[in-house]
Amino acid sequence: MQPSLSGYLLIGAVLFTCGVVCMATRRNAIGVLMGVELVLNGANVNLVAFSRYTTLGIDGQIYSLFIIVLAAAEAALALAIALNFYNNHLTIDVDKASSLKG
Amino acid sequence: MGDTLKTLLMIAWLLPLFGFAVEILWGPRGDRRTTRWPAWMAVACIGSGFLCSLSALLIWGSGTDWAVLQSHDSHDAGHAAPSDTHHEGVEPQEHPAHESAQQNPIRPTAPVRANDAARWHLTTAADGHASDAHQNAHTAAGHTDSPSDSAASSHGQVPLVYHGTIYRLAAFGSLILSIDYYIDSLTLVMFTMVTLIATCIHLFAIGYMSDELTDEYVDHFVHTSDGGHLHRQGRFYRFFAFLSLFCFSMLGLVLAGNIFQVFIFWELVGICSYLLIGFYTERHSASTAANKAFIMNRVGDFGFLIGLMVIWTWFGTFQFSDLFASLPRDDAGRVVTGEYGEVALALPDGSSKQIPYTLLVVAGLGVFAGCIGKSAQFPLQTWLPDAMEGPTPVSALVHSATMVAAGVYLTGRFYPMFVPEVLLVIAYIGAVTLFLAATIAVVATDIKKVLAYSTISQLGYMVLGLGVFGWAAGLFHLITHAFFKSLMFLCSGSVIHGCHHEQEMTRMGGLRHRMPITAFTMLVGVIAIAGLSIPGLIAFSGYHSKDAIVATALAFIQANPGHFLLFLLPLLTAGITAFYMFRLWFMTFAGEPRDAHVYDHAHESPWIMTLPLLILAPLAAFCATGGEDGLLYRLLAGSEPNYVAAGVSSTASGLTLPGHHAIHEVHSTAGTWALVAAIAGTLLAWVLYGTKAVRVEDMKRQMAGLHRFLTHKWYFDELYDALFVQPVHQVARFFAWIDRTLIDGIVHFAARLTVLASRWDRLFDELFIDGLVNLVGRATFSVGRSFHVVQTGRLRQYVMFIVVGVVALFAVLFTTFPR
Amino acid sequence: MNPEVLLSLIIFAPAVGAFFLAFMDGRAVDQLRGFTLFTTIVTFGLSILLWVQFDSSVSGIQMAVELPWIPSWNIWYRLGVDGISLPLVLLTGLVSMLAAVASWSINRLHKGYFILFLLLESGMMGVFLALDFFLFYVFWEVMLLPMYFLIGIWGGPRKEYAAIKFFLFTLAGSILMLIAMLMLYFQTGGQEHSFNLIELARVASGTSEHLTQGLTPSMQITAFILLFIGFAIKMPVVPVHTWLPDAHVEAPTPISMILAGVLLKMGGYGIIRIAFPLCPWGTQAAAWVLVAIGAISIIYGAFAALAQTDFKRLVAYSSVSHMGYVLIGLAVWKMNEASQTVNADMWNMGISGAMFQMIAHGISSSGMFFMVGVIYDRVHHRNLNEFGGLTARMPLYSGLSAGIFFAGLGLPGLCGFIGEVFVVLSSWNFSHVLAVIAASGVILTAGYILWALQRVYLGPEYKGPHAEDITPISTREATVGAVLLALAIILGVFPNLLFSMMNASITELVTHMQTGYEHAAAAVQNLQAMR
Amino acid sequence: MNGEAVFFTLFTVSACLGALAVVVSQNVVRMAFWLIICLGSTAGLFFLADADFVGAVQLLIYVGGTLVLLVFAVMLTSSGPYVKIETSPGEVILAGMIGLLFLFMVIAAQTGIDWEGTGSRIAEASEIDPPDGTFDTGAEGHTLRPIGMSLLGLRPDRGAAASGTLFTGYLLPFEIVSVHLLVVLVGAAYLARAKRRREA
Repeated sequence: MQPSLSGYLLIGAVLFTCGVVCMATRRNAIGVLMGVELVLNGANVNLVAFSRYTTLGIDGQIYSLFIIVLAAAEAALALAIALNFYNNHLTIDVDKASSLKG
Repeated sequence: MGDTLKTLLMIAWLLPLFGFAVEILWGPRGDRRTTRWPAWMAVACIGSGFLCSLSALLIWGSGTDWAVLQSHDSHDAGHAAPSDTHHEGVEPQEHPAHESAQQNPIRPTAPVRANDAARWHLTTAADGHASDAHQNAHTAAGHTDSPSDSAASSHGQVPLVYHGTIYRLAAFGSLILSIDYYIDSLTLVMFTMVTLIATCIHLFAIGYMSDELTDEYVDHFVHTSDGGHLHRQGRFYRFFAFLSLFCFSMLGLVLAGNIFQVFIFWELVGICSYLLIGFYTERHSASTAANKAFIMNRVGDFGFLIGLMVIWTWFGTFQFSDLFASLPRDDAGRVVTGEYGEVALALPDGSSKQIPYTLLVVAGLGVFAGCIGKSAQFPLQTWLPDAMEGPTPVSALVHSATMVAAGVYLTGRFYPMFVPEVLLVIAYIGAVTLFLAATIAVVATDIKKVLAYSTISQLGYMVLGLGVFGWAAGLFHLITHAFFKSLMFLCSGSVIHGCHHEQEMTRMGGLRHRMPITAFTMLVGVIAIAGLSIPGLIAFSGYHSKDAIVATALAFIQANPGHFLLFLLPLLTAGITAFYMFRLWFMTFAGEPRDAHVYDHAHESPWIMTLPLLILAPLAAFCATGGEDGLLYRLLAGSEPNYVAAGVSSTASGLTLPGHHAIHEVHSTAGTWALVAAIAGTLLAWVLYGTKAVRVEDMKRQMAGLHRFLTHKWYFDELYDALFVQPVHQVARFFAWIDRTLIDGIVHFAARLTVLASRWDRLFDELFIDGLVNLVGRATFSVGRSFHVVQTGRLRQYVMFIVVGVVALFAVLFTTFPR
Repeated sequence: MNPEVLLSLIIFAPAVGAFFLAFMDGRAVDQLRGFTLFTTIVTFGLSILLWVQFDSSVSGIQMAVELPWIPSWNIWYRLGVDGISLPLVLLTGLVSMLAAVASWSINRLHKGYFILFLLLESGMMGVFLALDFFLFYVFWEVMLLPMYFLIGIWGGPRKEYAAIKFFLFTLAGSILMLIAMLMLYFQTGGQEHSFNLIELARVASGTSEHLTQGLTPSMQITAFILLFIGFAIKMPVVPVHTWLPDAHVEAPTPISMILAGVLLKMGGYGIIRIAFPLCPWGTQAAAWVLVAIGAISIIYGAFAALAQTDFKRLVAYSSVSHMGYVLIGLAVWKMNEASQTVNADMWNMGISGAMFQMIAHGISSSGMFFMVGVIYDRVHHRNLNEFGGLTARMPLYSGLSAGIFFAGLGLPGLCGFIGEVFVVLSSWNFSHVLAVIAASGVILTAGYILWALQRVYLGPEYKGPHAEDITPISTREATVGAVLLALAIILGVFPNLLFSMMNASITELVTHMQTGYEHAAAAVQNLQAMR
Repeated sequence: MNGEAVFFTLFTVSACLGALAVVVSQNVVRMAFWLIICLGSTAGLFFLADADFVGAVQLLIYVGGTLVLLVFAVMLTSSGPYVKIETSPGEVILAGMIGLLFLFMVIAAQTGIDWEGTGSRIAEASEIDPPDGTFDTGAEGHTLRPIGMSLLGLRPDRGAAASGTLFTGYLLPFEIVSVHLLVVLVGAAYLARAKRRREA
């Protein structure tokens, strides 16, 4: 199996889908956060692949760098929120956080 | 000379106005109410006016070397005396003169308007057959201011006309309206007559109105609501102020140089008449009579106005001289008509214009309608008897001598503009009027009413005279009538004063013992109006003037036999006139007193009232002395339009208008008939009222129907009330109803409709538009509400939704845009 | 004085007076009255000064003022005076002054009354002096509001009804006028729209090409109808006159005087200043209708007056009747087939007569209303059948009244006669039937005026209530009456005073209309040829 | 089968399986473990795709930083019963189906595109020098230098002509991201600091 663009894209798609399904099924806030990480990672795979196999050049890699940075930031913040939530509710079950229910 | 005359007459004209202003403004204050000075002021004004007028007449006469009289001398020579009938032999010799006059028609030169510059020119040839008058005329012309440019056109002119403008009222391009003067012998005679009679009446009024000289006048004819008589302040000054204003207006009317100006003063005398009739403002009958007089005059003036409109539109001028010059007449005096009955006017500015002949008739009838109103002719005669509500001097001055004669004066003044058809109408109106009024006078018992009807009747005579082409005859009667009728009115005033405001003749009788001067002067007037005379020896003025009219009428019906009524009626009425006038005299002054109370308190009037009687009596008797050869007639005839003398034969309408010659032929015949009728009337009156040989009451009973008909004045008042007054009120109420109900109704309906529409609008607004808005809001809300179940607040579901959404979006994209 | 200053002063002096009044003590009634009177006297004096500076031999506009106002819409502050407006300005000054004197009888809310009164005068002056259609319209409306309040606040028992009726009627007219104004604004001038009345008139009489493109003959007719209805309501003529009796009856005496003396004249002035010169073709097309309406107004008004029992209402209907003569006089413009005026001098005379009638009516009618007001102030009723005997109780008053009523009756020597008769004389040239109808008005006029005089002044004694309150006329009241009567006499005897003032302008108007009509006729042919 | 293909296959499989395991496993700690596997494999893929700097960063930040953070968080919050929070099977099945649908869709989309043609078309339309596809294989590594230059505002990979206005580097985004990180750190510290519970 030779590395190719479509191969990379396929991997990105699988990672993305897994992340989405993870987000949708985890009740644990941290699990949800992991799903997000997976989604971002899938996108990163795509960007890098484009950078490698198309005319995008170095731009794709730089985008993925930014995404990684933002993912880190987001993770930090999300974890802070999760901790806060935990402090307030003594749980991190996101289904309990339904104050926005219409 | 023109300037002199103008100045004198204008002084005579304006002095009363000055007097009026002073009296009305200064009179009512404080104790001035009880002084006589307003009266003396008025007398001074009008007296000075008389002196001015008289001197103007004399200046005019001497300025022309009395050419009027001299020119008639030849005429005289031709017809030595009226009763002399040998003049028929002279006729053939006169014809050449006729012819030459016709071959050289005297056309006035195209007048150039001159402001304030008296110009004179030749308008008339007083007597076409006076062949040797030519010389005199030339002499006359030589004596006047400047040689006439038209004197060369020669034939026998005599009278001078001075006319010019006093000031301009307005000018619109070529249309100019101004206050003018027009002075000829007629003007001068009228001025003299009016001022003289007015002076006498002013004097009389000082006595007659003296009971107004108080602060506490008791009017016995007015009852107040508490049952007593009305007490009010005296109004002596006001009476004389109004008299002065009237004199001013009347003189302005006579002096007027254009028909519009005549209309102005026409209305002014009308309002003076209104004020004077309604002098006793508290009496309802008086104010009603005043209204009636003015409104009926206005009806006539409506016609006058139509005449004015026609004249103004077609002639573009109102000045007598221009109008007369504009209307083309051929040598025989016929109005020249074109192929289609149009008349080519020669306008003063040199242009020409075609006027339909019918419009000339309309113009003439219109102007004459004014005369009908003012001179109380049929069918507008009913106001004059009612006008006797005014004080007696007013009746004497305004409603017999001057104002009511103004209609006749205007007919005479405007004579050249009347085409034969109009003249025929004039004649018939005069004939109907004189008969109708005389019959009513026969049964009237109020002494002033008798005189009033007599006045109407006599005015009818004048109008008839003018209508049958007796220009000078009609105006002659105007002057003589003015004298004797004012005399009689003053006499009746004296009687009323002497009997303490008793006017019913049925309560008088035998008063000649109590008031001899009045009785005697009244008798003079009665004889004068009755037309009695001893032929060849003595004849009072009425005889001469009435004679002239009857003669003209006879000549007229000889030429136009179909119109025999025009002679028959005046002849018959001559008898009736004599009858009712003598009836009046007998009932009042002769016989036994019918009412002892009245008789016992009757007394002769003071000198200030009898003096005017004594002045007027000789004038009434002898002013016309000499008849058609006398001074007065000649003076008047001097202003006669030039085509009148020769007569006009067979005009377009088939009428033949008699000339002087034709009239002369029948003069003695007519005179005899008239005299017979008068004597018959007199005798009848004497038999019925003087001798008591026949009981009048029996006659009344036998002819009760006729009597009632006459005492109700032929039911004219009732007729007019039913025909005009009530309908006018109905229409007025109807129009007011339309206004309040229909038009305002529409407005209100529109308003209500608007309100209704607004209500609907409001409903629409509240229900529909607001509803729609609310619906949108509610729908949005409920839709949002319905989505709230989606808004679970659960993070994971949201993720699912996003994913499902993306999937759905992709599905849509792929299915919609397949590769 | 510099015309800019003078004309603007005439218009705005009363407004300035009103401004100062606003700062005065409302309880110092005498000062308020005095100051108002002073202001009106100053205004009248200024208008006299205008007269002195006026050159009656000049036919066009004099002392023209032109200042930009709203340049983006080409609206200017244009004033000027000519022989047609000057008499009306003088009349306005005079009647306002006399009405100020008559305002002594106002007995409540003095300050507001006098402020509105002065504003009203400003508006009226502005209407007569404005030469820009927009400015004219503005003044026209400015005058409307104070009138509304003056009737609605100080009026009689049905004041609200009368005020609203007056307002709605007049407003309806103004709106039609506004439509016509915009129509003319957008249709004329071609390259540049203009409200300038002189310019618009020049266009209307311009060459036929001019008329084919901009102000077409058919448009002239539309515009004329709109303008005429607008002005006719103000004038007023039958059948849009019913606001007048109500407004007159309910308005306080001085306002009645102004209403009759000046406001009604605005209708006539509008017709002669705007409707005529801007639409010569339309004028000619409508001439017969105008004269017919005038004749109907005369007869209708007279009959309606005859049936009234309210003294003031009678006088109000007499106004309708008298203004009918104005309409007739204005419109007696007869053309022949060759597009030439038949007897142009007659039309000239008609317009002059109409103008004279407006002035004369301004004097006589305001006098009549004043006289009614004098007696109303004493006995507080106006029922004609409950008067009588006033000659004895109030001799001077009765004398003055009789004089003024005679002026209304059209008695020669008084102003009413000249206007009426000149109009009637000129009308035969136009139409025989209508002339006769118009002339028959003299009978009815005599009827209702004399009958009213008889019922009010004559007779043995007063029959109505408040007999004890009948006091002789005061000096102040007598002055007003005497001034009006004196003017009536002066104008009646020397009408040329007025005619000479107007003659040049009216002659020019007649020429202008003739030219305009000829060109419009040519334009009609052009348009037909184009089709 | 060369080495590249072998590694690619290896990383591909481990990444995909790691991701699946993250989804499947119920324990948070295990999830974290599988995530590490997945991310690490991804980093390997990056290396294979000549993106050695990105791969290094991936390893450093994700595997070495973020996941450690996650594990800390798990430990801080996993008090007994809360480590495992079961999801209802229906939900799992639903999510799985939708996930599969989604996966199918994405794959269908990406296989439907002609990547080669698109690339050349873009190159023609943009009229720029296409990258030669091989970075300078200098001593400093494949991508280290270009990325560093880019972040400092230069684009050496685009050639001298293109390094003018259009292809500026990423200096500004770099700065923004730096500040962003700082703000996030402060914010996270603020949020996560221990507060006294109201109720307690």
